[in-house]
Amino acid sequence: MSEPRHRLMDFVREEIMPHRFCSGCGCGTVLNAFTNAVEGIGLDSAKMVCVSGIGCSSWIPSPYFKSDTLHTTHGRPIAFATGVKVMRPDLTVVVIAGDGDVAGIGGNHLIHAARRNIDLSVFMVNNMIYGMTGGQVAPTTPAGVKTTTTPHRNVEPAFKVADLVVAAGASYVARWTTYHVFPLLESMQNAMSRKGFSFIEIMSQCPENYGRRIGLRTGIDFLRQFKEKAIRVDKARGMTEEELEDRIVIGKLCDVERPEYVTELQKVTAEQVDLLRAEKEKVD
Amino acid sequence: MFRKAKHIREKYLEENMWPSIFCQACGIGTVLNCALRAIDKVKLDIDQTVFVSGIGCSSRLPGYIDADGLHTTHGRAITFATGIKLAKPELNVIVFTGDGDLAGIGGNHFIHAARRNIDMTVICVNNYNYGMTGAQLSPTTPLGGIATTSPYGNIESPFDLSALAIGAGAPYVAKWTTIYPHETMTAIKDGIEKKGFAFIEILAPCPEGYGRRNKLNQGKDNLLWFKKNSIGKSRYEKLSEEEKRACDKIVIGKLNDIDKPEFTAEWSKLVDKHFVE
Amino acid sequence: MKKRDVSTATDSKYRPARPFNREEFDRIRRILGGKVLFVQGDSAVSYGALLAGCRFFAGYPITPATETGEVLSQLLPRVGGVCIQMEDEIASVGAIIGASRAGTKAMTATSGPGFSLMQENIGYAAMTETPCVIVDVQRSGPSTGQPTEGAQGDIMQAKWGSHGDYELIALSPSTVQECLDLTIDAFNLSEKYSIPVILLTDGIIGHMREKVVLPEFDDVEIVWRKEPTRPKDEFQPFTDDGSQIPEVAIFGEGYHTYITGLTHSESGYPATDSQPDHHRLVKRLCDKIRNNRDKIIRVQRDYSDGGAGATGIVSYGVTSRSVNSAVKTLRQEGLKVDHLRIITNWPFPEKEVDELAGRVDRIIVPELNLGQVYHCVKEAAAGKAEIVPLWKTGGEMHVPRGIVELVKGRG
Amino acid sequence: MKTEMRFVAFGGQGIVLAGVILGEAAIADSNNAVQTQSYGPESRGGAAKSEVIISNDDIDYPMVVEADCLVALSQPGYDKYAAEVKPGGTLIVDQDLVDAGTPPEGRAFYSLPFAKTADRLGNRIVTNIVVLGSVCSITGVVSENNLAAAVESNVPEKFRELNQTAFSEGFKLGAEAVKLKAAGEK
Amino acid sequence: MALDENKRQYISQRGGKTYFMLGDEACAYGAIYAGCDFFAGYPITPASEVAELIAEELPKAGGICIQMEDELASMAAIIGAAWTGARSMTATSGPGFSLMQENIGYGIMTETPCVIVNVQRSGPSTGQATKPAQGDVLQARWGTHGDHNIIALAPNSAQECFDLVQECFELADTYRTPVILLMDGEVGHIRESVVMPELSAVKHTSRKIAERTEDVFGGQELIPGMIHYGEGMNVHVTGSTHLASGMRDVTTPHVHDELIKRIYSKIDSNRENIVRVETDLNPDGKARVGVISYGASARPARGAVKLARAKGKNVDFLRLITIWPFAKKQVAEFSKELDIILVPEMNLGQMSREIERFVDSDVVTVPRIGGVPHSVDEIYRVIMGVV
Amino acid sequence: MYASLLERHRRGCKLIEITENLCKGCEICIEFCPLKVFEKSDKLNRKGYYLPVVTDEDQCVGCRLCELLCPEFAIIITNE
Amino acid sequence: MIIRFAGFGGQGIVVSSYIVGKSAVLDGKKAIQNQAYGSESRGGECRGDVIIADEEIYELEPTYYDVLIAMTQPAYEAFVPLLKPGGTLILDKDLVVTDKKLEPKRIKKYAISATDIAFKTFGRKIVANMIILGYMNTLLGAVSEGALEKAISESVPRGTEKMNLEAMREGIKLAGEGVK
Repeated sequence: MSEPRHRLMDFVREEIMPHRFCSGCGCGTVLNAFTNAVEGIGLDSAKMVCVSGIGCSSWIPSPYFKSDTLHTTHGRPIAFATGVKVMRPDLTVVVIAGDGDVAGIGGNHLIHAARRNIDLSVFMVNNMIYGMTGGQVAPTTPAGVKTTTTPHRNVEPAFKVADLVVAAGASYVARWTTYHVFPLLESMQNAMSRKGFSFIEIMSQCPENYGRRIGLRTGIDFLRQFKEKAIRVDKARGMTEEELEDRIVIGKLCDVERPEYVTELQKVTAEQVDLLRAEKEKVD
Repeated sequence: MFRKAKHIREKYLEENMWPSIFCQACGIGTVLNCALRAIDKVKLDIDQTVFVSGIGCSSRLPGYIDADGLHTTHGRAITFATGIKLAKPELNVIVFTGDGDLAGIGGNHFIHAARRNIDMTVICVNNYNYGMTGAQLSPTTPLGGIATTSPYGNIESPFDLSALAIGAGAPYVAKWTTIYPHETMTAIKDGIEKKGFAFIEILAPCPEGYGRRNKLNQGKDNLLWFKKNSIGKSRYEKLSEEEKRACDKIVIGKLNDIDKPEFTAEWSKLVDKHFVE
Repeated sequence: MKKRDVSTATDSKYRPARPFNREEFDRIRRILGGKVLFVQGDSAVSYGALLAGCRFFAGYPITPATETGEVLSQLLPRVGGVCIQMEDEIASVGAIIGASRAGTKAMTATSGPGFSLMQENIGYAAMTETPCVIVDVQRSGPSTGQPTEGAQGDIMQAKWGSHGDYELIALSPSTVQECLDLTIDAFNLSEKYSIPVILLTDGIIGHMREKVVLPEFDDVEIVWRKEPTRPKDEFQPFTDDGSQIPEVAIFGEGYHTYITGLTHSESGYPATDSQPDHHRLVKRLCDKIRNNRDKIIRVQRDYSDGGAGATGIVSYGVTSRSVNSAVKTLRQEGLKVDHLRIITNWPFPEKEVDELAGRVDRIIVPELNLGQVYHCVKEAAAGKAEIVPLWKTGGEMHVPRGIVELVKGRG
Repeated sequence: MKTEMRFVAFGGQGIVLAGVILGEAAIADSNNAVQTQSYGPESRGGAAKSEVIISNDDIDYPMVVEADCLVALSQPGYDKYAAEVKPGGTLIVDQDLVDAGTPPEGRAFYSLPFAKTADRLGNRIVTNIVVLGSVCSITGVVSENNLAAAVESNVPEKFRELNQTAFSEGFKLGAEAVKLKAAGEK
Repeated sequence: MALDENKRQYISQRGGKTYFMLGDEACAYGAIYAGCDFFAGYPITPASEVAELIAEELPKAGGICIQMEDELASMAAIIGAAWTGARSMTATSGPGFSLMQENIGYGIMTETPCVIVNVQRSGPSTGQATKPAQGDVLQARWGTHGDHNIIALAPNSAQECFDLVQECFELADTYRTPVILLMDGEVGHIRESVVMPELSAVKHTSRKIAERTEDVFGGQELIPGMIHYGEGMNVHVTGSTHLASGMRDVTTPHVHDELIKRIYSKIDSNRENIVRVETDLNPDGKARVGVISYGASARPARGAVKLARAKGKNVDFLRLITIWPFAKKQVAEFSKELDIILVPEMNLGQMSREIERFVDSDVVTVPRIGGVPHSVDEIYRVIMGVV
Repeated sequence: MYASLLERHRRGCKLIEITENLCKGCEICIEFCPLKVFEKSDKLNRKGYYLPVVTDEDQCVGCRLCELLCPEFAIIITNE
Repeated sequence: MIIRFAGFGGQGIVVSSYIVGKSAVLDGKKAIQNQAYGSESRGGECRGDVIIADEEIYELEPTYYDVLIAMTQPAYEAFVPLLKPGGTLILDKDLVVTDKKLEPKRIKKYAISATDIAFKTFGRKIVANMIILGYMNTLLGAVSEGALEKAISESVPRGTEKMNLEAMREGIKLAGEGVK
């Protein structure tokens, strides 16, 4: 008997499944939600470019998602994606990478892309750790946690990356968890359909290299915690800093319309080409 | 006792280096002036103070001060400063930087140091462009601003550096312009006294670079522009929601001042706990 | 608002700066536990650093160098030092330079991609003559390549990776014991010559576990930088006292030194328009190493009694192990083989290679790359012997049999 | 006298630690030892290999050329390396995780329930210690005492007892298999 | 790659005239002539003028110029753009070049055609920002980690900045690799006359396109064709070790071995097609002394050779236009009859080391650092000292 | 959206299939199925993971939460 | 012919040398123009060199000059010793005090009040360089007048062509008077 075929296998490089994520890892769920989102809004994956950096979640598009893929150096996917988007504005360019990649080594590209409002969708899988290299402290690791490079305890506070991106000037920012898959999926669809820089921070689990250090040994433990700790952004607005400590604020954090970078860039070019043509006609 | 009687210039400046390379009416000198007076006011031990900078006009400042100075690579001043502070926590570390150095090439170090909350004072002279290399577009150039690499007007939204610092977690953030030197000085003083990462953004004129290309030719035009286009935080907060939305002025003042655990202090605790005799 | 109170830090046991003595050394040995250990190369590097007096580490995770940072993050707080994970490798080198200038022996560890990122600030360390140690645990490149596989592909980069003319020192260990010993050497050389020193290990040694014997205090030399001898107001940070190596003043001790990566005069202040100042500075940066090459360079000679028909082999790092094994086999079969093992990769032991070239007909240079040291051997041998490269990439070591076959002319 | 040991498994099965413990025991036996490993980028489920060379002489080349003993806890690992075992050498596999087909001739072959034994003891994580116990009793490459001591010093305090049990269970498992084999050969 | 309508319009309006311009500017115009669609850069002396002129002119030719947040990002962006089919370029100087090293390695590993202009200045570190040097010659070859090969050209006049940048684009597309234009602050910052030809004189070759995604990174070809993004071919590009299909395989030794050796040899085995030198041999062939130089140093060197010949001395002269791959055959040939080779260069003897490997003659560096190029007289005196 | 999906699937009939060689035994489906349709089996797959098994398919309303939560694409829900 | 313009940033030094170079190219000659300035944008030391020749130019940064135009005291002091014997020195006499000891032998010296005239006649100090250009070219005939006019009108900011050309002609006039 041949094995049943998943309807979304059309969107993944089926020949290399099963994927190599650890058991219970959130990256698989994100890949699942992402393919659902692409299918849901009827995006042609032939007109997509997925860009990623180095790290476990960078494997979601590279190699698993089946589209043109650019698997880049550590921390630089947004910079590479900028080159792609600027030259091919007709393609949907999606960056999927981890917290260490996007907000650690690549933090500068993140805030600058947000400021420019370039039409990229950045989905940051935040598992609060450097998973691929074996569990080092990440800029998103909460204070007090023991990791391989903070064996005694982490003395640095964690980045609230989505909030930082709001401060940097992004036009669409949301935060979800791998438990909230339906709204996550919807949010991804929004992000990919709109113009401008959109950023979704996806709180995700790494049972292997993070969970076992904080007593959450399985994916299930994490999902339970996400369910408990999550609080909708509208509710959170009325709460104090202390009350929000240790909670995960989920939902859409910002959604504003601003001129999009590539569109503006092309306007400049079109104007200058026309001016030059006019100059020639004048001479003629 | 004798030193006290001296003019601020004789007291702190490296006499062989002054006068500076700064152009006429450049705001960087004013910032240095304010900073030195703030240092004098808090009676900072200059022997126990290191000035760190990156590359750019404002990064030349440590060279003019008669104290330990580290003039580093472009955008990386904060990382060198981090090393100094952690290796010798009793030192006062003051970073002079510009908008391009701090938030352009060095943006990542900036947000991470703010997050980490390492005890240092970062004084950023924001002059809206890369002055030293010849007035290129910077991440703070206003929309429509002309720079040599945006000859047709800037189309990128600029950073609000102070907002970014707050967003990244900096406990002390203030923004002023050189037209308000007393407030600038006070802000720097507060920043030095703050235990933690203190960020002071100072909008300053660059008449030769940005000014010349944007009809703010003279330093004073630039200063007046800052005066006209800024609004104090307390006044801003009194505006109604609607007025706030309509207000396109730059909000200046002390923008953030909270207390949170500081890195070297936390590390000190950690060492005390795990130290092996 | 909470005001600053620096006393908390000074009251603490958190005190990363110098000095260093027998008690401190013995305390480290005690913390490391036991005299004979079975550890990875990466760990041995960390142990060596602690014994050498390193009290500051800044790094960023990267396979296969991560373990060094992990081990030091465990141990540094126990000895009152600091370990910080920075936001990237550029920041890591920045931080260790800052720490070194503040009077602490400092180190970072990385692998190829991170090493590429560090190049700008390595140039800064060379230009400002700041002592520091950079460990490059080489892996297969270019680019991300094979993260978990060892290689020797960054040898030339170690010397030529940053722009402009400069010299630095690079050492290649070939056993886990040497990872420890050469790390101590690296710190010593770095302090002695005020220069960044690169320890070029690789993914194979870095991840390999072997027996390590911790040295006694009397067995090792621990060097500290040359401190100012002149009064504070006369002190200039880049004065050449004839040794070409400047005295290093530490921040916060009242010397008011100004350090810049721009071309500077002896006072440390920029002299970017002066051709003579630039020439004098850069020439001295290079000469302080070139003129001391005999004190810096270390090789290991395993020579036959010479004569016609001998084959020479030049090797370094992990590859030397394959060669050692092959040499034993070849000698058992009655062949004459001279093995020169390079420990100091930079400055390159040209004289020693030249001497070998005079003894043999041809020199085989096995490396885990596409012929990098081969170039240097060829240059140094100046046509005296035929130079045969033996390439290998892909993450596996040279198999001794391959070398044996090549020497016997069947490879 | 030089013995080359190779362990193959999926990442997460603890064979790297097994190699380390074996090497430490060898050092305690006053031999030299080198341990190396290779694994893919994933933390779990990728191919993993751990090699130990034990010798009373200097060890120059640190890689296994021809294994004296292969321990396989995964099918791909077994398929790849089974043929590379020296004639007269030993193959040890997990009976649930590896389908050995026809094992190569001229080598001693053992198929034992390591994972199931660990599950029975209450934690899959001790599979590697069960394996070590069996390896010790089957090959005798290191002394039982030193190996047991090395196990003890490499596991967390609170799991010490569990690991000791796992080691002795493994040792027994191996010893019985050797006895059985000897009986069968007779 | 055929020029698009906008660029044709631009060239037809600007071409066919002689201009007086900076080497940096000539380089920027040359890029437009080469059909550069995309430029990403970051301000740095003495390369800023390239970016500034491109920002001004490239939009008029329908191209796009952006200033990124740093040099790492600039290098990344041009690689991204190249995979959409664009001809792309960045320009920098020493410190920025050091920062780009990691992503240059990425460009080599992924075989991405693009052009990097390095207007060399006095280093190491920040050094003398406004002063010229040739100190990055070996860095260009060895700056990124791992085994690789590189193509680099060195112009010696503003005109050559214009010409060679076009050649760089051609080489990049032909060999599918990043190509470096190693200018120096001297040629970058001198103004000279530059002839910009008519549109009809501009020739471009097209980038090779593969038929199957499986062959984009190898297959049977030494230099495989590309497939651009947006064609529905699901191209997978990674800097990790990969199969011909682009799929990552980071553990199989022979996969890495074959990939790296192919990438290495596509330049190595085409050395003779790539390398260009210019020789000026002593008219009666009696020279025992030769001078080898490149870039700005080659100008005073050539002047000195002429001066020496005018005094009746026999001297041969060779100028390296291609710096990497090294012109080993040409240099070996050139050196045959020579006892001594002088190498004037604006560093402490980087190219001399390379030359030494391939010749039996004595190689003597004539170094010059500190931001002022050799004078004709200085080299002339060295020549007279050895003839 | 969540509600509409639920509604849409509630109407059709469904079939739950588990792809054995993809499953890594994380048990998320077992834990988070609102109607507890799955249970852990004692069957090891070749990678050594215990597979989930459907105990009561009639309970399933086809909300597809398990399908979406599954990190492995190992669960397929068919609606006809 | 090797000409050095030297002064402070903001005096139009670099653009003057550019214009001379460009004129030479318009005349069909070979020309190289080169500049050096400090880190500051305005007020720092600054110089612009032009080499004009009929043949290929090998010397990129010559040590000695045929002509020096000195617009400030430091520029005069630094560069006048580098004039070739018999060379030409042109200076702004209100800004430079000469010192015989520094000067090489047999040089031809010309001093005019370019900045002063520029301000008084045109209301803009900045056109002093154009006066100097006209003056210098009349003395030396370095480039053709037509080429110089063309180069000036193509090199100055739009809308200021007329004023700059007039200033240049003022320089020619001055030279005419001086030579007479």
